[in-house]
Parts: sequence; structure tokens; C-alpha cells
Amino acid sequence: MLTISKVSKSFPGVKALSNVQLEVKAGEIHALVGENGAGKSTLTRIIAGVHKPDEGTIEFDGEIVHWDSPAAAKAAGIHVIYQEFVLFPNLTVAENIFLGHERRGFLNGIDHGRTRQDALDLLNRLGVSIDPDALVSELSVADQQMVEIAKALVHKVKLLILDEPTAVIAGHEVELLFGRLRALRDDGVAIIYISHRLEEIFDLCDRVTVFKDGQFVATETLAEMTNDRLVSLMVGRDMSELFPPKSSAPGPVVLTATNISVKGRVHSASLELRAGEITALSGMVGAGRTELAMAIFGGLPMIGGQVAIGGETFTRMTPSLAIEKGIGLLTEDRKGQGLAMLTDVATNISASDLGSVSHKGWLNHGREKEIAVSEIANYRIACRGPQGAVLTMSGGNQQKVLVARWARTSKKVIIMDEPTRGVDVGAKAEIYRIMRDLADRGLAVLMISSEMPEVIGLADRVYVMREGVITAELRGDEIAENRIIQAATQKRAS
Amino acid sequence: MIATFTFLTKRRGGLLTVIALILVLTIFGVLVSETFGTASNALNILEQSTPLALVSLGQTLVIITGGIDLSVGSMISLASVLLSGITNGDPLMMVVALATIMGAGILVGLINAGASIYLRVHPLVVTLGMGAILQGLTLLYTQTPIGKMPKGFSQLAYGKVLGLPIGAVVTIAAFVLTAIFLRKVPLGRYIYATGDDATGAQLMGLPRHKVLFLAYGFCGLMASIAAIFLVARLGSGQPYTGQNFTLTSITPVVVGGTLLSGGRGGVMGTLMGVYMVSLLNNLLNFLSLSTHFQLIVQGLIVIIAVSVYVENKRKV
Amino acid sequence: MAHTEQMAPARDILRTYGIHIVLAALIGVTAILSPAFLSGNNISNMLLQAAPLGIVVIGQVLVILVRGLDLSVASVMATAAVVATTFSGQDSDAFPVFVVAMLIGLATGLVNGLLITKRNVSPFLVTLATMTLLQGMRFAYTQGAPSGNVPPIYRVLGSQTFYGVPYNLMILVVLATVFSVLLHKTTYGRQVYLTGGNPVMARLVGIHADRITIASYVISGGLAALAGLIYSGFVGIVDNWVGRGFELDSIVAAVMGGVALSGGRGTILGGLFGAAILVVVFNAVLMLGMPIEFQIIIKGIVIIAAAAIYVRRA
Amino acid sequence: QDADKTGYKGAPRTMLWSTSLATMMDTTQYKKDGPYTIGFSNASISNSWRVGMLASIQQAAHDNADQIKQLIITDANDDPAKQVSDVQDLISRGVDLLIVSAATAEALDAIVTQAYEQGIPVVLVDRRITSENFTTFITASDMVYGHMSAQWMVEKLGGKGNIVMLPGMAGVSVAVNRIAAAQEVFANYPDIKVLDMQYTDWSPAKGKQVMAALIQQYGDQIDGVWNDHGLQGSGAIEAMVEAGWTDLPPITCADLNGCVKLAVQNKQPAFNYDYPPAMGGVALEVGLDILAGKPVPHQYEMSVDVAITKGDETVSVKADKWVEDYARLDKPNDLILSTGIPDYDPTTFSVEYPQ
Ligand SMILES: Nc1ncnc2c1ncn2[C@@H]1O[C@H](COP(=O)(O)OP(=O)(O)OP(=O)(O)O)[C@@H](O)[C@H]1O
Ligand SMILES: Nc1ncnc2c1ncn2[C@@H]1O[C@H](COP(=O)(O)OP(=O)(O)OP(=O)(O)O)[C@@H](O)[C@H]1O
Ligand SMILES: [Mg+2]
Ligand SMILES: [Mg+2]
Repeated sequence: MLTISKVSKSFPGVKALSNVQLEVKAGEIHALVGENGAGKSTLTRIIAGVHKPDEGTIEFDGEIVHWDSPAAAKAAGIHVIYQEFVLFPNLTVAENIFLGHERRGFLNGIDHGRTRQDALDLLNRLGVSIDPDALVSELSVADQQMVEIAKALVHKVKLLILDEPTAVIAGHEVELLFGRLRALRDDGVAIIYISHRLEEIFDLCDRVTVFKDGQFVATETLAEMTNDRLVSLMVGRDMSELFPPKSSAPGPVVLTATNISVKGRVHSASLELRAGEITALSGMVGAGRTELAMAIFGGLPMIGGQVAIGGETFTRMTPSLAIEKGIGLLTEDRKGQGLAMLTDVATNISASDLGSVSHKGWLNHGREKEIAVSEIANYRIACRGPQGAVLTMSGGNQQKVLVARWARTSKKVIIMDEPTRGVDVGAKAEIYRIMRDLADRGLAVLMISSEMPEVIGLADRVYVMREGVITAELRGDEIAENRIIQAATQKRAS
Repeated sequence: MIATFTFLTKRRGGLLTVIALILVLTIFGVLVSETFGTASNALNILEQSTPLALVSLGQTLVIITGGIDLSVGSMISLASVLLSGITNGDPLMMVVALATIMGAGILVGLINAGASIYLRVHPLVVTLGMGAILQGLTLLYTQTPIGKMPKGFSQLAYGKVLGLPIGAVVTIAAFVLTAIFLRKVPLGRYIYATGDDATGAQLMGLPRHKVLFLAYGFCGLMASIAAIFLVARLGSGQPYTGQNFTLTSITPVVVGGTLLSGGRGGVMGTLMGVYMVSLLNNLLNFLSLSTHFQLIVQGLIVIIAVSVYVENKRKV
Repeated sequence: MAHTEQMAPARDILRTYGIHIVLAALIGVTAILSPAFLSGNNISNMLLQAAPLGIVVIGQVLVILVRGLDLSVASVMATAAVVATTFSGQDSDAFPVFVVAMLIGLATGLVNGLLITKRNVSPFLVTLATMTLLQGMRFAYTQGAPSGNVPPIYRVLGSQTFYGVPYNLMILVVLATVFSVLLHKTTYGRQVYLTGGNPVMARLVGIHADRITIASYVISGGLAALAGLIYSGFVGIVDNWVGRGFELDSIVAAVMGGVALSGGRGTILGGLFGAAILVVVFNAVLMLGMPIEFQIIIKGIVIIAAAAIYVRRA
Repeated sequence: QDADKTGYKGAPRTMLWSTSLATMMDTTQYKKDGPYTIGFSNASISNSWRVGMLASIQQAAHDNADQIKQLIITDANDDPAKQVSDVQDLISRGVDLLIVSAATAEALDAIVTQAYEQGIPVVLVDRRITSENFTTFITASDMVYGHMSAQWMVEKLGGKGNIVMLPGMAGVSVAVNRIAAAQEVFANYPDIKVLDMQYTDWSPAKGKQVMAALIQQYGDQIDGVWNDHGLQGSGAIEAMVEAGWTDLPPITCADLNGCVKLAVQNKQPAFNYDYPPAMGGVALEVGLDILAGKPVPHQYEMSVDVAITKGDETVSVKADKWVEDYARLDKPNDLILSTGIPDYDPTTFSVEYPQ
């Protein structure tokens, strides 16, 4: 169906791809894996006609093609779910789903009733309840991802590319998604599936192609492939243990949140965070974890409850106050809330702690640069250096910039909403290590995660949330998949 | 039911505010002056608002795409002098003239779109420059009021069909048609999508360029048509007729709830915005306030109109 | 991944030096066609005229950097100029005049800023409204005909030169330096760029984005008032329209100078080059004895052309 | 020659010199008992002259308060379209008399005609409409200004020299007419050369900027500076002074104190011919005559004084008064002269009249 050969692509200062190859058959789900910055998304964009390859050929459906625009690729039957969504915040969910494939009615005009109905069906089949008339801007990242996926199912395509579709969704949704993908495969659709969650790869895909540093490494059938082998192909070395050892003796309570409520989203949730401990906030997507975290940090107004830290209690929080008190928050929405996309790495790292790069209000550019350089080395961030624009970095590397920022800023508590979102295994291990280091340095770490393995593997203590209410607190051996799922899905037995 | 209500308040807050304001102003006017409430005055307002309404209609589409057109004023001036200049009293030439100015309007619009697409210059700058160029061309063509229209052409401004001023009928028709287009035709939705996220639209393979050409072309055309009604009302084209429309054409759009950042809004809000502004001007005359205070009141009302309605977005 | 250090393509060079190239070209061409253009007096004339616009541009740049726009500057200028004539017209009143004018400018900026941040009304509309508002108040106050004399000191600042160097230019240079330093060397400046770059993020990293935004409008208002005072001294006579056209000219200058209307990118120096282009064009067309219609057309073309050189990233 | 001149007191020259009989309008049909509701649709008060004109109307309304029930004043802010609406509004408010100072002749023609044909007496002031559909038109001629000022300058230069023309705004009738008339005169003198003509938007600042540039370009070649108004005139003089010029070339002024004042202070030969704002008051008084059924002339030309600096009268252009006496050195530059209101001061001026 698709044959890529000898494709290279350079951007100013970066060789993103150097003659890579990829061959995808109709009726197979083909995994594309590699570290952050390996060039996966770039290849995706080339296949989709966003970028033109510098060299090499793309053969699609039996003929050599040169897309001059995404429209052309789309017309030829290629649909892409991009790593950064393509959704229109001010259009409704239904409109977004059928954009470009409008449901026609009277006089061939748009039939909004049908659009709405079909959208509803589609979303139900994906097992999510999202109001088709809601504006996308009102949705959580998770729901936005589901809308993105729904878009891929409205019309018959020959090649479907999903770039890290499960980065922000979990459990139930993921299962339903896989179900649909398998169905599509069986109707002979070719699917390229990009993900950093290896278990998914083994679960879903038939063959896998590995990229590293913009170069082709191997294509193999997953049947005769082991996890470790795949990892070493990606990382180029054998991975040591993914998760660092858990903490033995948690320290004193540093932050207590009591009966926090957020309008319509969180209902008097209480939790306490201890120094030296990694606490996870788990639950189904949409449970309101982000809102709870935001409320504690002051990003969202809390309509009830209070936050106690450093001997003071607050009923009103603001981010500046929170930071001043030593709280940091790494948001789940990289693009919208995390980064100033057009400015450089150094600026983004120092943003939350200008004090550390200035004296009496005077910036010390030299110092700022040093810090950036060291952090770039620290987290192995692939970029053009401190002055490189964040916009053009790979998703995972952007994430690392944020981790670097907040690890420096947070003095007492660091809240990380989906910290390993879109991060490759190698980097994941690093980030886990860093989180553990932060804890060992005496910080309280709160991790919001939809990835069961990392919750179980990393957390010393787990709160489970469901529909805005905290339904369970698990520690030690209680931290097990079934217990979490149970608490996340069933009403609290009271 | 609830849904529709929240929909109205949440998404059409601008529209509601303006309608409310219109009611308030009307009631106020009727209280302070006996002649204000008369039908003839109401018809005056409808008729007077025609040119502004038409320009703002075009402006609305452009603004929804996330752009802005600051060349409409000069476009109107140019169209008006060309119309009466070419016609010069000859009904046959008038046909030629009408064709010319509509063509010119569309062409200018297309150039605006083209320049901002291919030169990648912000529309605000492109259209500002274009505005200067058009004003220059106008003065090049004539520096004095020029030509005249055939007898009875002023009927277009002062005549009535089914009791309503012709202009008002045309206006309402134009708005309704555009509204239907925006809602029922895919291209209409694409206008919103483009304004919402231009690069996204491109990734989705939506015809972004087509959308821009359409919006700006339409805006230019509307400017020319507005010029026709102005000439009908002023008897002849003049080198500066359009000047004031450049900025005034934007106010009703924004007052009507369309976001200058693009992607959200609608033409019906604009229509209400237009009526509110015209109503206000008319009312201020009845209050026999000096211009000074008229200006002050205008400024205040506009601010109130828009700041009453707070953008409803998830503020994180 | 392999980092290949390739040299920056021509486009980058244009993006960085475009404005200078355009300016140089303009000056070159005019100088050839009209020798008088580069005469010392004419140059100091141009500088004299450039200063008021330049001062307004500084404020405009600050506003645009935080994703805003200030259409009220011209109205503020005119109001300040009117204030200048409403006292005794003696130097003894120079200071009171300054205070009152400044207060008006800063207050306008504050109103703009508050409405834009707290009620999130679009800057375009807010500043358009305050523009109208001020005009009305000005008329109401002067009854449409400002009258009285400008304190001599302002006449000096606005129209005299010191060995060919206009005093108002010196003021501009000082202000430009101060604000450039603020923008590039202090945390305030950094907060301005971050706020413009991504307001939501700015708030979440503890920046008081609203305050920063408001500050920009307040500064813009203040500088406009100052420019108005200085401009009132350019000719002793003040009408209601001192600074007419500066609102759009200052925006155009900023954009030509590479300040992104989408916020977060651009420099004061760039904006000043933009202003220089406008002044040179105005003077050049006179020097070439061009008829009015061509003057306007040329201005339009230059605006688009100059801005076109800042091709945005794909 | 230097005997004091106190201004012209006689009957309107325009009438005396007019070769045709004045067409008088019979107004008996409009005769009705007061007090009257009078509507005045003003083009704008965007410059001091128009403010002066408005003031003189209000003054007249004050003086005739007994006959007036209400004087409604609308202001179009220089927007013809708005002015048409204003007139519509006035009509629908049933005024007994309509006074209009048109933003542009063409723009207001249709609507004013409509009012006139509805039987409302119409007095035009300052600017007329294209058709004859009005009762009377109060004016002072732009053509006269153009001819006189140009003729004076030519003779002052002995029929030989280079002139720069600094009109107001391209495409605005006042400027258009005055330029045309002046150019007509200059054209008759082969040795008179118009070096350049640049517009100044009637702004003192712009006038100064333009003149400064022209000085750089033409230097001493400039023998005379022709303005269509004093606003830019004053700026121009400043430019010349700042360029270090002594014995400044002859200049033409109008209406604005600043221009003549600067001319006197710098000993510059100057010609001044006002376009009297007092016509506003006259308009109202003539209007009252109409409502009283008295016949009025179809066109009423204000009589205007020619002012020239002492010793600068020319063969064909004589002074009614000396600029030295006319200029108010004690008053601010932007004072508008000849409003007919004694000691008129725009900022303090205010009168009671029926509103
Ligand atoms: N538009 C661009 N301009 C410059 N460099 C770019 C651009 N797009 C991508 N790159 C660079 O190309 C390299 C590959 O990026 P890409 O997004 O393809 O990686 P990826 O495999 O998708 O990583 P991740 O798993 O983190 O998404 C990165 O180093 C990135 O910085
Ligand atoms: N402003 C809003 N209006 C309506 N519904 C909303 C709004 N914000 C979020 N939601 C809904 O609330 C649910 C919670 O979203 P959110 O992502 O914040 O929860 P979460 O537990 O943080 O999920 P995640 O796994 O993404 O962190 C989503 O399903 C979304 O549909
Ligand atoms: Mg990627
Ligand atoms: Mg979340």
C-alpha cells in the first residue's frame, strides 16, 4: 500500500530524516517507534503532504506520488491523527468530526440534525459520552483526543496514521479504540501506529519499524520480537530497570488539601502530600484530576475548601502565590498552557523562575544560558541549543523542557499532570529517576497519570478519583491494577 | 430547552446584549421625544443604515477568517466616483459603471487576500496599504465631486417597496442569504475553521486560500454595493465619501459578538450591531446634544455594549 | 539526531536586515533624484518630524508585544496638545501642563488596559472607543476651537535644534534607550515577551499577565501624551487634530519594523526604523515634487512592501 | 496712503458691481406667526472657522430669542452621509425653517430639494447645493478670494517671480475653487512660475513641514507663498523664519489671526481676505425675514474687507484696512477673525438661546 524509500528531510540546522525506508501493507497495523526526535512525526507529515521530502520517493497505492499539499494526500485516501491535534476550538464537536465530509440534506445544504446524530453514534461506538454540541474549546485534552479519533472513522480511508493517539487516554477508551483499529485492519485498511507505550505495540500491531536519530534501524514482525530487544533497538543500548526503587520512609506532610471543590468538576476532594514521597492521582479520563491539581495550584478558582502549606492555609490560590510557597505544576496541555512556542528553550526553562536568572530585576543572560545548557545535557533534550525555537522540537523533547523548568522551580511540592506524555522509553526512565530524585531531595511529588504501569511502578501512594470525588487511597501492596480500576469505576462503598 | 438557553447566553451573548441595548435605547427615545417613536423616523433609521450594514456584512466575513479589511473606506470612495463619473447621467453607461465598480471591488478584495497569503503580510497592513493606494487612485481619477446619476436613481435611496425602504430590503436579504451560506454551505463552515486555526485548516486539507479569496472578494464587492447606495443618496461620487466607513464598519461587527481574533461570530449579530449604532446616532440628534457629547456617549455605549458580554471561555 | 550547521538562507538575512535595506534604498533613490534631500537642514528637518512619531511608536510596540493595539494614541496626543494651550502659555505653567497632560494619557491607558484584561474586550474596540471618548471631551472642553499659547519651553523642545540636533530627537533617543534596556535586560521585559508569547502559560508560571498588559497600555498612553506636548511645540498653533493619523502610522511603523501583531516578537529599534521609513517617504515625495495622489499611492506600496519582507515562518 | 483705514462701511460691492438684477424670492407663502422652530444642520465644527460660524448663529438666536421657540442644531462631523440623515431627522421633527451648511454641495442636493419641495423654507450658508431648490444662499465667494489674492501677489512681484502654492485638502470644494481661481490669474502672467503645489490638510503643523521641505528644495527661488487659508499660512511663516530667512516673501492669509499676526511681527507683506463666519448669524436673520414674509435675495453675498500690510497695496488691489490694525497681536494665534461678535473668544464664548 505504502512504500517509502531513501527519504531524507532537513530543517534549518537539523537533519530530521536521512534516507529512511518504510513499507506498509494493506490490512496490517504497522508500528513506528523510536526515541523522541527520531523523526516519526516528520515522516508522518511527509506522507501527509505537509512537508516535501528533500530526497527519496513515496509510492502509494502502486504509484509514485508527490503531494504538493495535505489536501492532495487526503484526497488520495490518507488520514492522519497528528500528535498535536487539529481541532477547531470554536466549532462544535459534531462540526469538527465531519469537517470536510459534511452531512448533506435539503438542497444539498449541511444537515445539522444528521451531523449531530451521526457524531453521537460515532462517539458512542468509541465509548465516550461527549456532547456533540459542545465547543471543542470546552473539552478536556482527553476528550479532544477522542474527537480526533472519531474524525478518522467518518469516511473510508486507505491509509490511517495515528501519532501517539493514546498519550492522553487510558483503559476503557484505549480498548475500544484498538477494537475499531482491528476492525479497520480487517477491512484491508493500512494503519501506521506511532506510540511510546510498548505494551500497546505488542498488543495491537503486526509489524514494527524502528527509527533512531532520523535513521532507519529495522523492520520486523512483532511475533518474533521481545520487549527488551525492541527497547535496545530503539535506545541503542540495553535498558536497565525502568522504575527506580520506591521510597521506604516517607517524610512529614508538606501540603494538605481539604474539601477542594471546583465548579461542576471536583466535589470536596481532600488529599495530603508528604515530603520524599511520590503520590499518584489516578482514575479514568475525565475524573477531574487536572481540575483538582489546577485548583491546588491556583490555576482554577476553587469554590470550596482550602490548601495548607508551610503552616499557612489558603482559601484562594493564585499560581504566583503557589510558586512562591514552593508549589510547581507541570500541565497536561503542552501547547496551550505549557510553552511559549515561538520563543527559545532557555526562555521557556527560566520562565517560572526569573529570580534565579536575574539580580535586582536585571536579567543575567549568561547565567540563563548556562542553566539552559546544563539542563539540555541533563535531560538529553534534542534541540538546536539554548537559542533553538521550541516550536520545531519533537513532542517528547518539548515535554522534557517543561520537566526541566518545573524541577528547578518547585521547592516543596511538584505536581506533574501526565509527566511522560509522549516521552520515549529512554526519556521516561530518566524522568522517573528525576521524579524519584526530587522526592529524595525532600519534595512531595504528585503525579497525575493515565498510564497504569507507571502508577503502579513508581507511586508510593495512590489516590483514585472518580467523577470529581476521591474514592480510594492505596499504599504499599494495595497498589494493584484491579484495586485502582475498581475504585476508578465503581461508586465508593459507603 | 436548557441547552438552547445556555447556547444563547454562552455563544450568542453578544447578540443578546445588542438586542437588549436596542430595546433600551428605543424605550428611552420614545420617552424623551414624541417624534422619535414615529414610523417615518423608524423608516429613516432603516434607510440610513443601508451602506453601513452592507460594508459591515463584508467586514464580518473577513473578521471571521481572523483578518480585517481597512481598505473598505477608500474602496467605497473609489467606487462612488467611478460610478457617477462613468455614468454621468447616461442610463446605458450606468450599466457599464455598475459592472466596473463591482468588478473593481471584487478584484481589490482578491488582491488583498492574495497579498496576505503569498506575501505573508498581516491583513491589517495589506489592507491599510491598499486603502492608501485606492485613495490615491481616487484622487488621480478626480479631485472634485464628479458626474451625476440618471433621473430617479435616487429612488434607490428614497424609494420604498412594500412599505420598506429599498435599501433596508436589500440589506435584510443580503444578511439572510449570507447567514444561510455560512451555516448551510461547507465553504461557509470552512470560513470559521480558517479563522479558528489557519494552519489546522491547512493540515485538514481545507481550501484555506479559497476561503480567504472568497471572504475578501465578498467584502470588496459589498463595499462597492454600499457605494451604490451612497451615490443614490448623495447624488454623485466624491473622493472622500468612504473615509469614515473604514473604522465604523468594524464596530457593529464586534458589538454583534464576532471575535476580532476570528473563528466565532455571525452576521445577524452584525445586523443588530448596525441597527444599534444607527439608532444611537439618530437618538442623539433628538436629544439635541452637541457633537461633543454625542461622541462621548457613542464611546461609552460601545464600551458598555461589549464589556457587558464577557467572553465565555475556560479560563485556566 | 545529527545537527548539520548550514548557513542561514537568504530569507533569514532579509528578515533580519530587510528594514534597513528598504530604508537605505529609499534614501539612496531619493538622494539621487533630489540632491537637496541629503542636505544637513533637510535631514535635521526630518529628524525633527520623526521624534513625535517615534515616541508614540515606542508605546505602540509595547502594546503590540502583549497582543494588543492602541488606536487611542492620536486622540491622547491631541488632548495633551490642547492642554498645553489652556494655561497661561507662560513657562511658569510648563510643569502643571505636563502633569495634567500626563495624567490624561496615563488614565486613558489605564482604562484601556483594565477593560481589555478584566472584561476581555478586544483592544481594537476599546481603544477605538476611548479615542472617540477623548475626542468628545476635548471638543466639549475647547468648544471645538482650542486657543491660547504653548509655553515657550515646549516650543523649544518641539521645534529647536542644538547644532542641528533637534531637542525632541534627544528625548526620543533617551526614551528609546530606556525602554529597550527595560525590554531586553530586565525581568519586566521578559515578562512582557512571555505574556505576549502565551498569556495562559504566563499566568501559570506566576506572571501577573494582566498587570503586565495594563502596564503596556499605561506606558503607551503616557508616551502619547508626551509626544502630544512636544508636537504642540512644533508650531505654536494647536488645532483639534494634532497627531491625526499617528494611530495607524505608529502601528504600521511597528509592523514594518518586524513587530508581530500576534504578540511576543519584535523590538523597539525595529519599530523606530519603521517610523523612519514613514518620515523619509513623506519628505521624499515632497522633495520629488510629486502630486498628492502619487504621494498617497507610494506610501501604500512602501507599507506593504516593507512589511512583506518580514516573511513569517512557515 | 498711510492714512488709517477703518474698514468698508458701504453697501455690498458684489451687489453694486453685479451686472444683473438680484433675483428676489417672494416668501409670502412661508409667512407665519412665531415663535418658530428652526433647524440648523451643520456640516461640522471640526475647525475654528466652523466654530466661529456656529457661534455667530447662536449669537443671532440669542439676539432674536423672542421670535424663536427652539433652535435645533445637528452636526454631521464632516460626514455627508450623516448630514443627509440629520436633515431627514430635522424634517421629520417638523421644523418651520431649515438652515443648512452643506458638507458637500452634491451630497445634500437630493434631501434639501425634498425638504424645499415639501414647503419648508431653506437657507443655505457657506456651501450651497447643486440645484436651485432653496430659498436663499448666504455666502462669500471662494472665487473672489482666489482672484484677489493671486492678483495681489502677481502685482506685488511686479508680474515676475516663482510662487509655491499651499492649498488645504485635495478634492475639497473650498480648496478646489480657490486654487482654480488663483491659477487662472497666474496663467495670465508668463513670467510668474508656480514652482510647486503641495497640500497641507489645513494643518499648521503640516503647513510647516511642507514649507520646510520646499525651502530645502527651492531655497531662495521662492518669491511668494500662496495659501488658501491662514491655518497652513501660519505654519509656513514659521518655517521661513526658522530657515533663517529675513525680509520674507509676500504671503496670503485668511480668517486666522495667527497668519496675519506672524506676518506683522516678521514685517512680511501680507494679503488677508476673510471668509466671514458672521454669515452664520446673517443666515438666521434672513431666515426670520422669510418667516415674516419679507422678500429676500436668492443669493446673499457677504461684503468682505480686504486687509493688506501698510505700503503693500497694488494697482488693482486696494486695502479696506491695514493688516497691522486688523491683526490682534494681543490675542492667541488660533483666533478666528470677523465673526461679527465683539471680542469673540471661542473658549469662553457662550450665549443663552432657546434650545
Ligand atoms: N518544522 C521543523 N523545523 C525544524 N526542525 C524540526 C521541524 N520539525 C521537526 N524538527 C526536528 O526534527 C526532529 C524529528 O522531529 P519529530 O517530531 O519527527 O520526532 P518524533 O519522532 O515525532 O519525536 P516524538 O516521539 O517526541 O514525537 C526533531 O529533532 C525536531 O527538532
Ligand atoms: N469546561 C468544561 N466544560 C464542560 N466539560 C468539561 C470542561 N472541562 C472538562 N470537561 C469534561 O470533564 C472531564 C474531565 O476532563 P479533565 O481532562 O480535566 O479530567 P482529568 O481527570 O484531568 O482527565 P485527564 O486524564 O485528561 O487528566 C472531561 O471528560 C471533559 O469532557
Ligand atoms: Mg512526534
Ligand atoms: Mg487532565
